[in-house]
Amino acid sequence: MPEMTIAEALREGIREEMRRDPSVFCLGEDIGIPGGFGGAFTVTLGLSDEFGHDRILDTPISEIGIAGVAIGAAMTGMRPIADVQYGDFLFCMMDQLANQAAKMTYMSGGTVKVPLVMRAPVGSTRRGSQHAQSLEAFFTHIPGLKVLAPSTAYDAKGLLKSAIRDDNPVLIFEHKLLYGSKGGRSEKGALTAVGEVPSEDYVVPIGKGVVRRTGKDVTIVGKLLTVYRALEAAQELAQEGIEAEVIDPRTLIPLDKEIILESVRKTGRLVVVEEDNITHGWGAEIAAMVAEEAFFYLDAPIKRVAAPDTPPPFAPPMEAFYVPSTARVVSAVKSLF
Amino acid sequence: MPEMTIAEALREGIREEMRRDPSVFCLGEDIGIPGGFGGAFTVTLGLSDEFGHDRILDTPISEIGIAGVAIGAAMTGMRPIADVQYGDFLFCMMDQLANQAAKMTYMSGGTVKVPLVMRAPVGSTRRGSQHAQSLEAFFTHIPGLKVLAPSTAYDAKGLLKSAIRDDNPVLIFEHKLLYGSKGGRSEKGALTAVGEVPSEDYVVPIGKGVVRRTGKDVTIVGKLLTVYRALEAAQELAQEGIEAEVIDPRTLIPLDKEIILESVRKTGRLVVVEEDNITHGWGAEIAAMVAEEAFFYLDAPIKRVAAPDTPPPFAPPMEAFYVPSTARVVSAVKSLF
Amino acid sequence: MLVTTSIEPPTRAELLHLYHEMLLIRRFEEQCNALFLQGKIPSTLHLYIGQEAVAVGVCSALRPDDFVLGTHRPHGHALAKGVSSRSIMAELFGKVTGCCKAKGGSMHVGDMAVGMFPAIAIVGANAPIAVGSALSAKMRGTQQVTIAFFGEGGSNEGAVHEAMNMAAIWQLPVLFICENNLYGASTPISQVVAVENVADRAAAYGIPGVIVDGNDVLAVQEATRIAVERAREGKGPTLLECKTYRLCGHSRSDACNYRTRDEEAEWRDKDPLVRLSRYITEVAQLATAEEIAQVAEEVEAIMQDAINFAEESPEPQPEEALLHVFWEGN
Amino acid sequence: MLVTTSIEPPTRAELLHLYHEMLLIRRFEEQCNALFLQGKIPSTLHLYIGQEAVAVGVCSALRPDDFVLGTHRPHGHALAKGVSSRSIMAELFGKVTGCCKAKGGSMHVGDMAVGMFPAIAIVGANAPIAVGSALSAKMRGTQQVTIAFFGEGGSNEGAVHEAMNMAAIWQLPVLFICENNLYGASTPISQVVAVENVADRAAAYGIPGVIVDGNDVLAVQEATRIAVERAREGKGPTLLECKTYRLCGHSRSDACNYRTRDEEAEWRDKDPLVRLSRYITEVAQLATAEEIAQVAEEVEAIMQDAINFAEESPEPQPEEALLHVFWEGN
Ligand SMILES: Cc1ncc(C[n+]2csc(CCOP(=O)(O)OP(=O)(O)O)c2C)c(N)n1
Ligand SMILES: Cc1ncc(C[n+]2csc(CCOP(=O)(O)OP(=O)(O)O)c2C)c(N)n1
Ligand SMILES: [Mg+2]
Ligand SMILES: [Mg+2]
Repeated sequence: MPEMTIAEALREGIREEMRRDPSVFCLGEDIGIPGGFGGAFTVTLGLSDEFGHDRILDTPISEIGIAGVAIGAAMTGMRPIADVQYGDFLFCMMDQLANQAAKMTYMSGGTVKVPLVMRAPVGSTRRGSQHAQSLEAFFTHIPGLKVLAPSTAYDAKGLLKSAIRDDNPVLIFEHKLLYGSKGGRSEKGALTAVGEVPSEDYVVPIGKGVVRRTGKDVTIVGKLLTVYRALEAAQELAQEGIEAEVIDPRTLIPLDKEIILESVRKTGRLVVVEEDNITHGWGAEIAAMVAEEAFFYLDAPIKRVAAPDTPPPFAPPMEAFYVPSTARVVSAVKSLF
Repeated sequence: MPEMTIAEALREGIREEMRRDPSVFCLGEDIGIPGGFGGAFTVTLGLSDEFGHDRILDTPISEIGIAGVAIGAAMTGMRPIADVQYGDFLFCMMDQLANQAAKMTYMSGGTVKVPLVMRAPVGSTRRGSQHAQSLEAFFTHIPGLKVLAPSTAYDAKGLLKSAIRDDNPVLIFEHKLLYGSKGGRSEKGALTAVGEVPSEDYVVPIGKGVVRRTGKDVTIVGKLLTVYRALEAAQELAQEGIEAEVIDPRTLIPLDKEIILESVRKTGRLVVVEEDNITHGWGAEIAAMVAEEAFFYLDAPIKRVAAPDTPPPFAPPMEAFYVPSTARVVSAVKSLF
Repeated sequence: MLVTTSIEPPTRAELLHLYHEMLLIRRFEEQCNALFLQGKIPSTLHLYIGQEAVAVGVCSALRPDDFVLGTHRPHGHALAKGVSSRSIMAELFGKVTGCCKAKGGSMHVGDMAVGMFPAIAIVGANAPIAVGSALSAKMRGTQQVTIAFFGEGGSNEGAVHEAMNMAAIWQLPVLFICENNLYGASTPISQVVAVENVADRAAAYGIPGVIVDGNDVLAVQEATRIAVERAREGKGPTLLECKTYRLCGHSRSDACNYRTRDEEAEWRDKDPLVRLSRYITEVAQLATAEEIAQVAEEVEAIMQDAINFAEESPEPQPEEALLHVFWEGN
Repeated sequence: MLVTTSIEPPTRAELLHLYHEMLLIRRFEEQCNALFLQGKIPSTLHLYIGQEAVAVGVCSALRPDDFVLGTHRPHGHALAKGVSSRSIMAELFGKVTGCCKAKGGSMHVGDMAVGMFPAIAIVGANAPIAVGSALSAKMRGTQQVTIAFFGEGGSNEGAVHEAMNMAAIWQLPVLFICENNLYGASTPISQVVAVENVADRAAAYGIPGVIVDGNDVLAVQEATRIAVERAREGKGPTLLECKTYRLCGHSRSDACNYRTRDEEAEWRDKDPLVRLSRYITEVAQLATAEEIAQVAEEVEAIMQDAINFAEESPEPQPEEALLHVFWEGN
């Protein structure tokens, strides 16, 4: 099986789906210009060579327009994959996503569908407050959207393919430090999430989480980059005799609640790790869900490890303080024993 | 002391602050046109007679512009009170609120301030999906914003005055069914939250919750309309011998955690009631916070009563199903015993 | 560019059809108002009275498979595009037989089976979606045209700007129909637009900006035909401004005290229905007053049927609120 | 309307000052590039090389208490408005002495003490904020003018449309300066704007749309002066399009393969610094080549000082991340 970075895996996923289905196309800023960037993180690099500029459609800097165009095309027989250069810009198209895309099927009494995909990079990477946010929690709270967060190359391709074939609006959050983009677009502090990716057609089903490491003492739930932080923490903890189970939900909406509950029923302890601000973050729902549905299995308070309630700061020492570290995960786990 | 509706109390609060401080002004759509509406729910009705159209400034239908103008004015010596006709339209100005207003003080290293107020009506009132949402959870997750949710006339005026005098961006969510607006703007199913409101100057401090009813058996936390649902439920429960303590945080950010924790430490049981969609809603944070900070005091799972994960439906029977009822609060509480 | 009625005169059948369509909208809206006051329509309402010539003029120049995107004031758009009066009325009543199964309500009526998108109540937000629909038609090679209606107030939304620009650079088959009824809620256009005509904004995108008397259904139809032809030929979008007036309140129980009774009277004299019936009977002399009255009777029958249908249809079960958050198939 | 250099010739002191300002920006950006490659600047960078005549031309026509709002490419705007090179460089280094205490970074440099808003990296989002600043100046009666810079790419944002319309209807003292450098990241203007000039869009708002050679600092200054005068007199906003070119990549390590080397060479011949120094020494003959070199030395000293300052300044403590989420006083 070929090894790929996440950027490559996404690119191959788009390529295969575009070959398979003529209604699939991409749109976004700087995604297909010859000599250009192939999107902010190279995901669409080279695709316009094969598919031309009608199907790898470069847009003006008009985020409301990009989202609206994707919705209108999706409602009339196409399957757009829209690209936003940084997740932070989703706020510019929030009305289109929250009030239009997410509600259209519902408001029409189920008579129309909106099969669109929106891809958005998240994560703090020394670019300051407006190019760094993790926005998952804003979108997991909008009924009508599906929300994915792949952390491996295999999942990235498989989930993207599921998203393209899904008849609903699907947001995919991708972490800048996991892309493995090369050259000018390589990122300081990046992890190389290179992995084996089948060349034959496969999908990863939406709504299924995965246990990344088994353990009996504590459950750690992470997503995107924090899956890796959780795994590093688990290794350290193992040396002190604490066996952590690490769960990667992969799909945030719909959530595989059962995989989390099953683990907590076994371990009796839960730590949720995410890069976003702690208060009213994504982790709050995981904690609240478990506090309701597995309360009697819990042996300790539920801990969340997340960014403090500040915008992402620029300078590296402050940014490192902001983004949850492996050490913080370790100490949160230990505080439960 | 005069009795007032919330709409009247807000109007008097604006009037007093505009008299006191010439830098305070209002802007929004249809807020001051003679013969017009005085905003979607009459809050600014008549104010342009006293303050003129420069200080009660009618804007084009341009939500990005309204928010941006408020920010720019706030950063240069004014204290704008911006009005959005329905909270749902906040999504149209989300970038200005989330990326600009909330982050400006931080990104500038604390060298600039953004003393603006944004008022937004929420709640489901037979207008369909795009005029009905409760958006608090989107904004309580944005560091740099303060978020208020007054449920009485006294608090509405007192908190509004605090907000106007605050040097940070403050969002005030107001519930359509609590305004008590009269005439053409009266709402089906409205509660009349008429209350005594002092004529002399007073403020309600930001960050202080209030116990609306004391009880020893269970803590119910509500906000806006659901404070009243909680109180109704408490009355019913009392007849069955369950004494509920009802807490109205009034300020969502910063949250008066201690008032909630103190109550839960006493009662050992928590139910959170809100009108928004349950998953990743505002209640999730309250539950998660208690599951971490008062875990060992809890005698039962934490329950949330909220809307299901659907957009707000139009038809009255479905809307009534969507909006949490008193009966649902009662049965959630009972399930804990 | 000012469009006047084309030289080629419309036939009697065409004229009576246009009158029928316009009267249906008028009567539908008048009935809505009455039914609202009787407490039978639980929804808020933005009525289309006075603007009938716009929706009917535009939609009568379209193919059935063309698309229309309406606004918060969409009953007229929907009826003109062929959504059944039964299913709209049932929707307003909150009945399961409604075109949106009672989930949408007044501001979201639509029926994709006849090319009417669910209407969008966020002012301006339908424009970029219309552009996407037009892009899709171009990609699929169907020559379908898409219409985005919006008000002069809506023309100040950023979404409309982004949409017009994208349509222009890609030369898409979309028409931006601005219904300039002089007010956005209570706000007069003079206070919020600094140019004389909304159509002047076409200059920002290099597309035609056309102004038409929006109370003259034949003029609207003709202007639309020209723009539609351009669009189908791949020559791109048009911004068509229809000057009109709302002969009713902005929404339910609006006393319209922000405008004068004189101004209203002036516009009542330009009532598009009166004008069309006069044109038919007096100018073209293609039908008699009795024949016009005959149309009114037909319309009345349709209306009564729609109301009966709505009244007799069942309400949804409360738990139906849980359905259709995601696509569940046809 | 095309503005050419005014008849009244600038003085020697003025010219040398303009040259000094422009060279400072040029050298600042060149040094940034080098320091980035050396790993001393941790930030991403959008450099202003080639566009110096715009920021300096505009800002030299302002009062110190006027306001400027920059973009994602703000070093030039900030330096021209008088933010100290020390505090900008320290900010880029991520040091506490930075103008944003190392919280902002390259894309948010600013200093309200000299009228420079923290720069805004969301394309187009600064325009409505600039309108608010102008409204505030009008309300406070200060006659301050506010400048919003944005690119030709940014002119397609809805935020810019809403802002220009609001400024127009309220006749506010704000200048919309479009730096048309032909590309938005990799995207050429011809692909995203259907009109010849961004200035043509002024027609949508009934405000003056002015085009100027953005590589001619004197022309930019003159055009700005005219617009500023209008604004201070209460006659409202101007859209001023400065035709220019970025003589560097869009952001760090952009090989610019989306444009031709020929095109770049053409524009290098129009380098605004070379043009100004030629004008000073050859046309106006107000200073010698040696005197120009003298300015360069001064600039070098300032640069070295700024770099030293940044290098020697302390990094923030990690926990300082927690400060300044809310206003903590002066
Ligand atoms: C984004 C947004 N802002 C505000 C509103 C509230 N609103 C509904 S209709 C309306 C006036 C619209 O005016 P115009 O576009 O001229 O259309 P008209 O009502 O005259 O048909 C307003 C302000 C809305 N629905 N959406
Ligand atoms: C809302 C938003 N969309 C996209 C971007 C990413 N982005 C940063 S700069 C840029 C190009 C801007 O082009 P232009 O406005 O012409 O300014 P220039 O870079 O040429 O100075 C883009 C797309 C952004 N920062 N903000
Ligand atoms: Mg109007
Ligand atoms: Mg540019």
